[in-house]
Amino acid sequence: MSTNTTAAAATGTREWRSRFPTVNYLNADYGIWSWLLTKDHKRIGLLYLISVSFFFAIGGAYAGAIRLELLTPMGDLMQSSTYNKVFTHHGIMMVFFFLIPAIPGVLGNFLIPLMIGAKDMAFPKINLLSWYIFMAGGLITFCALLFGGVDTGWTFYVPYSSNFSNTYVTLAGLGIFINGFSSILTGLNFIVTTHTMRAPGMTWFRLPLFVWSHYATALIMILGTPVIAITILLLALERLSHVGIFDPALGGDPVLFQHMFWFYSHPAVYIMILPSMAVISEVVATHTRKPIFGYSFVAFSSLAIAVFGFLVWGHHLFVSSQSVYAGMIFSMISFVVAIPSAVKVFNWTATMYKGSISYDTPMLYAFAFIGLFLIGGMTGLFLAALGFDIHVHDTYFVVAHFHYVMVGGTVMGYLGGLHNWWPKITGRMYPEGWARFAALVVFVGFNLTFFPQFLLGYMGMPRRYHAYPVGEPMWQVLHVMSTGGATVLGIGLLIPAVYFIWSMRYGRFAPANPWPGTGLEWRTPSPPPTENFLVTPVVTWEAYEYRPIEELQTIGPGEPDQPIDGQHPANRGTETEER
Amino acid sequence: MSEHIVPRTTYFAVFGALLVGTAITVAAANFDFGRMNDIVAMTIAVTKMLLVLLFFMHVRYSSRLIWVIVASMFFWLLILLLLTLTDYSSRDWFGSNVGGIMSR
Amino acid sequence: MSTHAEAIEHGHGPEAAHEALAHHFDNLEQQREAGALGMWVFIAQEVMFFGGLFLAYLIYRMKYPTAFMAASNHLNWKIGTFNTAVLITSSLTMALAVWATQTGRSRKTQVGLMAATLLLGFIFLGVKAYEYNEKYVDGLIPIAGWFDPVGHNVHIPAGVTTGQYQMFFWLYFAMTGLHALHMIIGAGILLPIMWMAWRGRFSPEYHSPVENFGLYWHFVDIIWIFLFPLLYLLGAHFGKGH
Amino acid sequence: MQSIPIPNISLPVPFSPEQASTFAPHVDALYVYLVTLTAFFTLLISAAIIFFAVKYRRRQAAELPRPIAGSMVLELTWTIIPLMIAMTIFVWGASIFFKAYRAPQQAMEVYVVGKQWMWKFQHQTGQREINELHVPVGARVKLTMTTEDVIHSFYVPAFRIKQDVVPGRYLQTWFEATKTGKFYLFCAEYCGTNHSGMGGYIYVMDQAAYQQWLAGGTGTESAASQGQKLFQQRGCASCHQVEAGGQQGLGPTLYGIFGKQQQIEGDGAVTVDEGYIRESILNPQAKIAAGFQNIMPTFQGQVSEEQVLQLVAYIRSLAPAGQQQGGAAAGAQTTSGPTTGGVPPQQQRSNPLHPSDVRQGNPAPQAPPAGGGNTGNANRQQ
Repeated sequence: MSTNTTAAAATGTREWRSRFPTVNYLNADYGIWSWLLTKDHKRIGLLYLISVSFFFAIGGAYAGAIRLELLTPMGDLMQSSTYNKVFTHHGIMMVFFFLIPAIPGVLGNFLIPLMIGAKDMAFPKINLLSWYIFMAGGLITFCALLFGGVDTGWTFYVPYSSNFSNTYVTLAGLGIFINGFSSILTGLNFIVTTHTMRAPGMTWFRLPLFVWSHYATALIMILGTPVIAITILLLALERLSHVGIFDPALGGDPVLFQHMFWFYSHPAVYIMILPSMAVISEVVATHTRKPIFGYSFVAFSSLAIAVFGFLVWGHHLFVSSQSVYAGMIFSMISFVVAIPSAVKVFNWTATMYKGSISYDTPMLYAFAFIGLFLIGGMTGLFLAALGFDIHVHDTYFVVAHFHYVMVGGTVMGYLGGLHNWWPKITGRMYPEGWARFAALVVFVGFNLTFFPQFLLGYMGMPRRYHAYPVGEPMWQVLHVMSTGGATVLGIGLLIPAVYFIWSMRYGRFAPANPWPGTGLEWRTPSPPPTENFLVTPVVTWEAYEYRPIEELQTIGPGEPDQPIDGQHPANRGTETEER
Repeated sequence: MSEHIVPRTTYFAVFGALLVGTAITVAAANFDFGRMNDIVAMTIAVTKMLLVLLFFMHVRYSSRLIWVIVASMFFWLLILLLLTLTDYSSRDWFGSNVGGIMSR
Repeated sequence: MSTHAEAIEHGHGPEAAHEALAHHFDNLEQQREAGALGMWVFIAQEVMFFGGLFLAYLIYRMKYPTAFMAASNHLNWKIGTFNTAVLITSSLTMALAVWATQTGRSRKTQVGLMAATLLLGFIFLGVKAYEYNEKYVDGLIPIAGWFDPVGHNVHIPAGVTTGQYQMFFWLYFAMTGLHALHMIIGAGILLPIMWMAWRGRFSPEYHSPVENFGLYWHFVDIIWIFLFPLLYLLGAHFGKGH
Repeated sequence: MQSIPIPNISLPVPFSPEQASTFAPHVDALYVYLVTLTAFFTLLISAAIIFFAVKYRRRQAAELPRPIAGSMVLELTWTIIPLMIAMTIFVWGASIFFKAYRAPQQAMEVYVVGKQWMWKFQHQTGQREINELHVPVGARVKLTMTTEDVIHSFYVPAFRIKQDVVPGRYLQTWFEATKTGKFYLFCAEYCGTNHSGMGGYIYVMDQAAYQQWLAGGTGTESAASQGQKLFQQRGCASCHQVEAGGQQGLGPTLYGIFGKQQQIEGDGAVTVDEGYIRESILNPQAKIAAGFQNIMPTFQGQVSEEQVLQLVAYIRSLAPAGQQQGGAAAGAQTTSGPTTGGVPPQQQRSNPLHPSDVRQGNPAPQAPPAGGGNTGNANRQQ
């Protein structure tokens, strides 16, 4: 219509406002305090988005430093004490302040009330409190890093962390301890919300699988996090009183710390991956227009992962002097816990059969997730095999394995989810072409970074090494490949950061249901009004029940979406500016 | 679901039982039952806990969901304790030294 | 468990306008249920939090049974019994306070019962402080450089190392200290609830804060029910044999 | 477990370290199995996804596929088959693990002490080494390990063995080298500043070269005789009898005590093994032999972990010939004599990782010049 951007935007806005209620959660209130004191789960989700992005950037910068150092075997970029801090900071930032809160904090907070048809979380104030606790924990830890850092590794193994390290272990531990309560409160809110706030007709088996997965995540947060909290508290007390229950001088056993640490930290891996599986279930259903194959199996596999995930922590202790028999028990259950994950992968694949598969960016990330998570999961079986683990324990094989799960799984799911719900969150479309390109770059960069590390690990390169033997040229070749891949991956991650920010101002306006999806979140305007739905929704359909688009009701006033007109959703927005 | 109001007499009865339980556990501690010491003490403590849970905390009158939560917290606590014990109790089984000797 | 569906059946009625009803709930029943469920989930979290300490206790107790028995003998079981009775009584008064709000008794009764709970809680903490001081006098504070029972004429029997002794007291202070911290936090929460009760906020329709605080207080009581035999009574018969 | 034949593969596997121990072919065989499985499933799923993505791509914007709810048969199939495959991996992995952890009765014993940031070795024959270990090919070598400070992990990729060492405990691992050569030794558990520098080499030598190497040390004493000296110096002999049939002193007679059951005060009995001896030296009050007073002072802080191991070796040697536990199969005799050339290990730098980073430090105080060991240039930073 108009060629002038501003005018076009204005026209678009006007047209958009004519179709949808003018007030949404983003423009309901203005000013910094309307954000910092908000009790709206959607705004809290955005607060999390900003803060986890910040911590992710810091963690990513440390990762870059690690990769640069390992370009050469000599350890000549930084001193070993610096390097030790760098990998510790990378781990702490990524694990505690990105991977654990990312999807639950951002997408879980934003979507769960929308998906179940509630006005908000059950405890909006506690929800806000959990963000403040998260920020307090994050900033305290960040201060510890700024003041001089921590060099214990993110695992804080005693007695190094208690009696030997003279870095800021207590302060960083305090930050992580505080952050734990954020996780607990988030989990508490998810559980209570899912139980008590569902809309009329929203039975358990009509819930989107996203909610099931987050429910399972919340179980782990509630039952696991307190154990690491007490463990870190005991470690801090041991540092303060110079003596403690893990101290061999009193007859204490350092391995007890490892038990208590991994009791949380292994299930924590499922805190990181289950929400990502939640996203993938939604994305696969939406972008194949089919109900998830074997809904109840996928739903219960989440709960099975949450329960069995608590029984396997000892597989981190196979060479730690744990009893051989305990090792056998933990090993066997570790193989069992792999099965629910495998069931999910098979079901997602089966969902695509005879589907209507789109190549939109969220689906590209779902493809990437399934493939990479499969490799990550299968190499987990390698590590759960007792005799094999003796060789690869604490080597780059482990590093590659958990990056395939954490980056290939969690980060891919997070990016896929962000793209999938970006139109809902901001009311704007992201640029599809750039997004597909970035997804490809991320995929290539990721594999180039982490696949060589499997080979390095099997060849015997231990993890957390600042330098490696000069007499092994192949090791350096693989490290150089890995660093090259990390560069590509870093660029691939910067592209979405740029276009997401760009799209908030310049992106095309998104319709209520761009893909289209069947969940309740797609039946309210984009962005949603403050209390989510203009009238309380009554659910009369099953999960993922695809119908012709005309039959998809929108909740409350406002027209249903336009019929699909053969255009790509990104071009289907109401804003019609020519670019 | 309307809430159940527990009569005052129940509270007093439970209170009495808790005091008696305390007296018994103190009395029992002065006798040496050998390996049974802990079992006796823990049985009494668990009984007292159940009284508090069921009556003071109204679990007896609560929904099934609350029962599930109470059951699962004990289940998870047992996972933590028992699976860790599998390590500590079987360290000496495999040969005399391998897998670790505790000393000091 | 009620969902919105039932909520709608129950009707919004006059109670929907209750001043204590938050905007995002349909009715007080849903709100009460969410609150109670939240408290129980929180208690589950607390169980695991203390669970870590109980685990450490269990492991070292199994490894050093004699040392733990001997060290336990330095705790005064009479004081411990007294404190147990105090805490159980405070649980009773709290249960009665919940009952008083449920049945709509006068605010004097409500506040009186809560004040009794608070007072008993402070008595417990006072006794605890006295015990801690006793340990200080005997050089049993398990901090490096402070722990010196031998220098304070505390007899350590054969077959026990001072390290193992120190381990017991480390766990004793960690467990009872964390328990006491929960009581102090509880007292801090009880005060505003008493204020609300004094203002007449609670009624048979709305008394969630009292009820949920009651759950918390009873939970703290349960922790003590376990700490008492594990820490105080462990060595009661041990002293007699020697 | 031992009755199950554990598959092995002796062909070189790409991207793997040399196979230099009896475990290595077993681990590699499992590796090949696992890689095959992973490749199969990854290709299967990827092929399915690509095939579906192409065949069922969205052709019309409004198309609406027929919903498929699921299939119990398929669900059970892809639950049970992967579970069975996973169990094969479990059994296979566990059988290798058992083999690796069942230390042989007859083996050459070496004591290992980890310390920030070096590995100290002590042969039964007295040779001491830092960051280097010389062993004969084809002999079973049992390592009894501990650490003076934090947790370390003894890792030899070519042998496919790894064992954490934990302060306050003795842990054991063993290997049988199948190839002569020089193999990396790493510390695999993060242990502080110079973690990546805490490594060295295992030299596997044929019998002749090994005997030459053993003879190469000057003035080496067996661990037991070093322990005997310590025993005298520390005045242990004033309370503990060390000869058969002598009169009981204030402490238990140590002759022939190793490996026996010892009644202790209170209830029960303990086996007198390395751990119990160590505990009795460092924490004598912990388990007092029945019938004795609690009068022995602690030697905590007065003897190093290495010296404790020497005392252990001495007490083990106090038994009628032929009954000594374990027995050093290879080269049990005390060797001393002039240097006869042979392998000149002094030329080998102990730190393979970053020659540029080697700092000249003081000689390790507890490591006098011993046979073949690198002594002075240990990469010490304290």
